[in-house]
Amino acid sequence: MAGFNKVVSSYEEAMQGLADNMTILAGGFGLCGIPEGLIAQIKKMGTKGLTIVSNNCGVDGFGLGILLEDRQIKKMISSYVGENALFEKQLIAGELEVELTPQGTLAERMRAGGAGIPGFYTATGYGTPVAEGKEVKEFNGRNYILEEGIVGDFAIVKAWKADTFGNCIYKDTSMNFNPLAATAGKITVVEVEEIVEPGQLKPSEIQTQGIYVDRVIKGTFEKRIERRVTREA
Amino acid sequence: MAGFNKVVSSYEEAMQGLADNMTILAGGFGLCGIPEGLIAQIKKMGTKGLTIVSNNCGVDGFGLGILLEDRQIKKMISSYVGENALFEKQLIAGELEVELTPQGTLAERMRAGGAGIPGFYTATGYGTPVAEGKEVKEFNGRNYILEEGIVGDFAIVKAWKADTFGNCIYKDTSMNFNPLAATAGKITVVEVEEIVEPGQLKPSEIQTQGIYVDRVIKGTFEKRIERRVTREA
Amino acid sequence: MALSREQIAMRVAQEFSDGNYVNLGIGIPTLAANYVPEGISVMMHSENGLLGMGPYPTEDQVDPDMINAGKETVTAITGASIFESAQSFAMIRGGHVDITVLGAFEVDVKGNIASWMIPGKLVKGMGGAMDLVAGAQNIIVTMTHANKNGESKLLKACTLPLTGVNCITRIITDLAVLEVKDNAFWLKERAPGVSVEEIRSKTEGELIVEGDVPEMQFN
Amino acid sequence: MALSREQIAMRVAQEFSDGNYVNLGIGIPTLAANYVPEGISVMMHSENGLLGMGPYPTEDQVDPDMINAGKETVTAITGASIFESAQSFAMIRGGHVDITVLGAFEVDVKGNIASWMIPGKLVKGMGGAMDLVAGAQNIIVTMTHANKNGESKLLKACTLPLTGVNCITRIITDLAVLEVKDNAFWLKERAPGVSVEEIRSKTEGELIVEGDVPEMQFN
Repeated sequence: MAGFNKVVSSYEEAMQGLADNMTILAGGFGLCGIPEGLIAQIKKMGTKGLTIVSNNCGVDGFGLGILLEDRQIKKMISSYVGENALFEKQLIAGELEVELTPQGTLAERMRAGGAGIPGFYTATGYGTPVAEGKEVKEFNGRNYILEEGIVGDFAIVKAWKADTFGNCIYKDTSMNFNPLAATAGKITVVEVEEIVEPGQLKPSEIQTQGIYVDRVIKGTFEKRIERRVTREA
Repeated sequence: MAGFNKVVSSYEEAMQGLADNMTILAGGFGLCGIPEGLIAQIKKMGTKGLTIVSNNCGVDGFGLGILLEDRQIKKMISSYVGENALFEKQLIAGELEVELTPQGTLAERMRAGGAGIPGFYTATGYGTPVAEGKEVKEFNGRNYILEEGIVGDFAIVKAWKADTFGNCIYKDTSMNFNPLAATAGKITVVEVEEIVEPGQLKPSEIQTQGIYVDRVIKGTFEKRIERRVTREA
Repeated sequence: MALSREQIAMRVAQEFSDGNYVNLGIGIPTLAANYVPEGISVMMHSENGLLGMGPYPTEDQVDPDMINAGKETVTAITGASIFESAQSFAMIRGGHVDITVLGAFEVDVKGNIASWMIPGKLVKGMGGAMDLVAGAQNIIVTMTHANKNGESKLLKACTLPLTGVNCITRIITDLAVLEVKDNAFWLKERAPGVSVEEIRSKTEGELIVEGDVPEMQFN
Repeated sequence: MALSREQIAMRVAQEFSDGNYVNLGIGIPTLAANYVPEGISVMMHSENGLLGMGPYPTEDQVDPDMINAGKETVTAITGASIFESAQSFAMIRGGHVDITVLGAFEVDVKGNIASWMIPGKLVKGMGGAMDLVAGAQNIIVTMTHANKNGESKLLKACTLPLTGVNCITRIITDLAVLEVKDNAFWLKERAPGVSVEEIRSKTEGELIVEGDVPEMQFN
C-alpha cells in the first residue's frame, strides 16, 4: 500500500514524465529557494523546447541559467531576466522568447492557476506595454486588465522540510514563489533539505499541503548567494 | 511614539468609528473562531443598517445572531444561514436581506478585496441562480462567471495569539475565514486569546501579518460548541 | 431489495482508490468513511479547512476549535493540515480533491444537479456545494432513486434550481450504480435482487442497459 | 546647489510618518532607510516576502535563505513576518503599503511614470515596479531633475514605455520637491541655494509656483 507516501529516491523518478515542449513552473527568487537538483536533472535529461515560468532565470552556470547552455528553454515567463550573459545572447539572437509579467501578477497567475481561477483583474500594468492585447474593464471608476491563471505540466519546488505525505514548510525568504508554483503543477515535485515523518509538522504551520504534492525528494543544496552584502559587526 | 503598537484596552476603542449602514466582514465558521467580544460591542453600540459579510449568522442568542435581536442587520452576505429562528422570522417578514454566495466564492471575494483584485472568474455557480446578472466568460471551452472582491468598512477577526504589532496566528480550524476578513477591512480589529511581544511568533509562521491589522484587543471567549459529537473512548 | 443507507455508503466506499483525497457531504456520504476497503488509504478533506479529518473526538478530546464542515466536533489524523477557507476552496476549485460525494434532490441526463433549494421552502444556502460540484475531478451523487411518492429523481431535466451544470458523472442510489454520459443514464450495477425493470420504471431520463447488468458486490 | 544622493534620501525620509509601512526601491530610495527621523518608527516591506526588513547582516549572520528584493543578503527585525509572493503583492496591490519610493527615467504632468524600459536597450523586466505604482497609497518618485545632457525628466508627456498611469503624486529630485496634480507640477520646496528659475528651466511640463517657495530643511 503506497497510500500517501510521496517520497521518491532518485532524481530520475522525481522528474519522470517530463517531455519536450512542456511548461514548467519553478519556485525561487533570484538564486534563493531554487530546486537545484531538479534543475540539474532537467539539464541531464536534455529536454528541449521548454516554457519556464519563474520570476528569474538564474545566472551563468547556476540555477535555471544552466538550462540555457544546451538551449533547452524556448520561452521564459518572468518579471526580471537577463542577469546572465548567455540569456542576453540567446535573446538578442532570437533563440529565446520572453514574456515579461509584473512580479505580483506572476505570483497571482500561479496562485489562480492552482486555485481553478482562469482569470482575474488587476490595475497592475494598465496603460503600459503589459496591457497590450488584454481586456480592460472598469470597476468603481478605475481601469483594470484581465490576466490569466497559469498551470504547468510540472512544478518544481524547493522547500525546507516535507513530511512523507508531501506537507511542506519553507525557511525564511526562500519561500517566495515556491508555495504558489506547488499548487499549479499537474505534477508537483518538491526538493527538500529534510524529510520528516507525518505529525512532525504542526497542522496549522504547514505552508504547502500534501494534496498539491506528487513527489518529494531529499536534495543537497549549494545555496549560492547572488549579492552578499554585509555590515561591520 | 506609538509606532506599531496596535493594542487597545477597551472594546469601545476597538470598535471606534463604527457607524450606521457600514459593511462589516466577520471571521468565523458557524460558532467556531468568532470574535465574541467585538460582536457583543456592536450589539452594545446599537449600530443599525449593517451589512454583514460572514459565512453564517450565528444562532439564537449567540454569535452574530445577537445582532438580530435589535434588528441591527440590514443585509447578510453568506453561504449558509438560518440556523436560528429569529433569522428566519426576519427574513420571511422582509426585514432582513440575504445575498447567498457559495462558500468558496465568499472566501475568494474577501481575499480578492484585500489583495486589490476587483474581480475574478470562477466556474462555481455557472448555470445556477447564483449566476443571474453576472458576466459570463469562456476560458478554454468552459464557462465561468465574474465575481467581485469585497472590502469592508470594518473587519472583525478572532485569532489565537497576536503580538503587539498585530501579527496573528490561529488555532486549528478556528482559522477559517479569519485571515481573509483581516486583509479586507478598511479598519481591521482582531480579538485574541493572548497578546505576546514582537519576536515571540516566528516570522514564517505568522498567518495574518501586522500590516493588515489596525487594532488588537485581548478578549475572553465562551467558545460555544454548535454540534458536540463524540465517540466512545 | 433497495439498499439501506449503510449499504449505499458501503458501495460508495468501493469507489475510493488508494491515495485519494476525498470530500464527503453530510448524510449518507459521511457514512462512507466507515467502509473504506482494506488496503486502501484515503484522506478526508473538510471544506472549513482541514485535510486529514479523523474520527469524532472522545469526550475528553472535544475542542471547540476543532470542527468539521458540518460544524461537528472532530479530530485530525497524524499528518493532517489545517488552513484558511480560500486555501481550502483553492483545493476544491483547482481540482485537487480526487473524489467528492454528495447528496441531491435531482440529477438529470446532462449531469446537472439540484441539491440546495426548493422554491417555496426557506432557502438556507448552498454552503460549499456549488464549489464542490464545479471543482472536483470525480463527483459521485448518492440518493434514493425515487422520492417518497415513488417519483424518479433521475430526470430528463432537473426541475429545481441547479447547484451545477454538466458535472455529475456517477450516481449511486439505493437501486443502482449509473454513469451519466451522452444525455442518458447508463446502468452499471443493480442492487442485489433489484430488477432492471424496477430501475427502468423509476428512472425518468433515458436509461441505457447494455448486456447483463451485474449485481453490486458486497463482502 | 543640487542635492547629493544622500541628501535626496534624507529629504525622502522626512516624508515618513510614525507607523508607516514603507517599500523602498533600489538605489536612492534604499538609502532613505538610513535617515528615518528620530521619534518615528517605520517598517520596511521587501516584495520578495519580508515585512520588517532589518540592516545588512554581519559576516556571521549571512544566510542564503534571507535576502531582500534586490537579492542582497539581509536581516529581519524583531517582530518581522515572512510570506510568499502572492501574499506580498496582495499587500502592495491591496493598498496596505503606506509609502512606496522608487526611481524613474521620466514622470509627466498626468502622474504617469516610465522607469523600466528604454527601447533599443536590452529589456530586463519590470520586476515589482508596476505592481508598486498600481497599488501603494502614496508613491514618491526620486530622481535627478534632468538627465546627464541637462534635459528635463519632468515632462509634458512621458516618451518611454510606461510603468504606470496617473499614479505619481510626489516627486523629490536633486533640485526640488513637487506635487503632481491638475496636469502640472506644483513646486513645493527648493534645494538649498537652487533658484526657482533653475528649476523652471529644467522642468518641461507646466510648473506652477505659488508665492515664496521655501528651501528644504535639513537638521
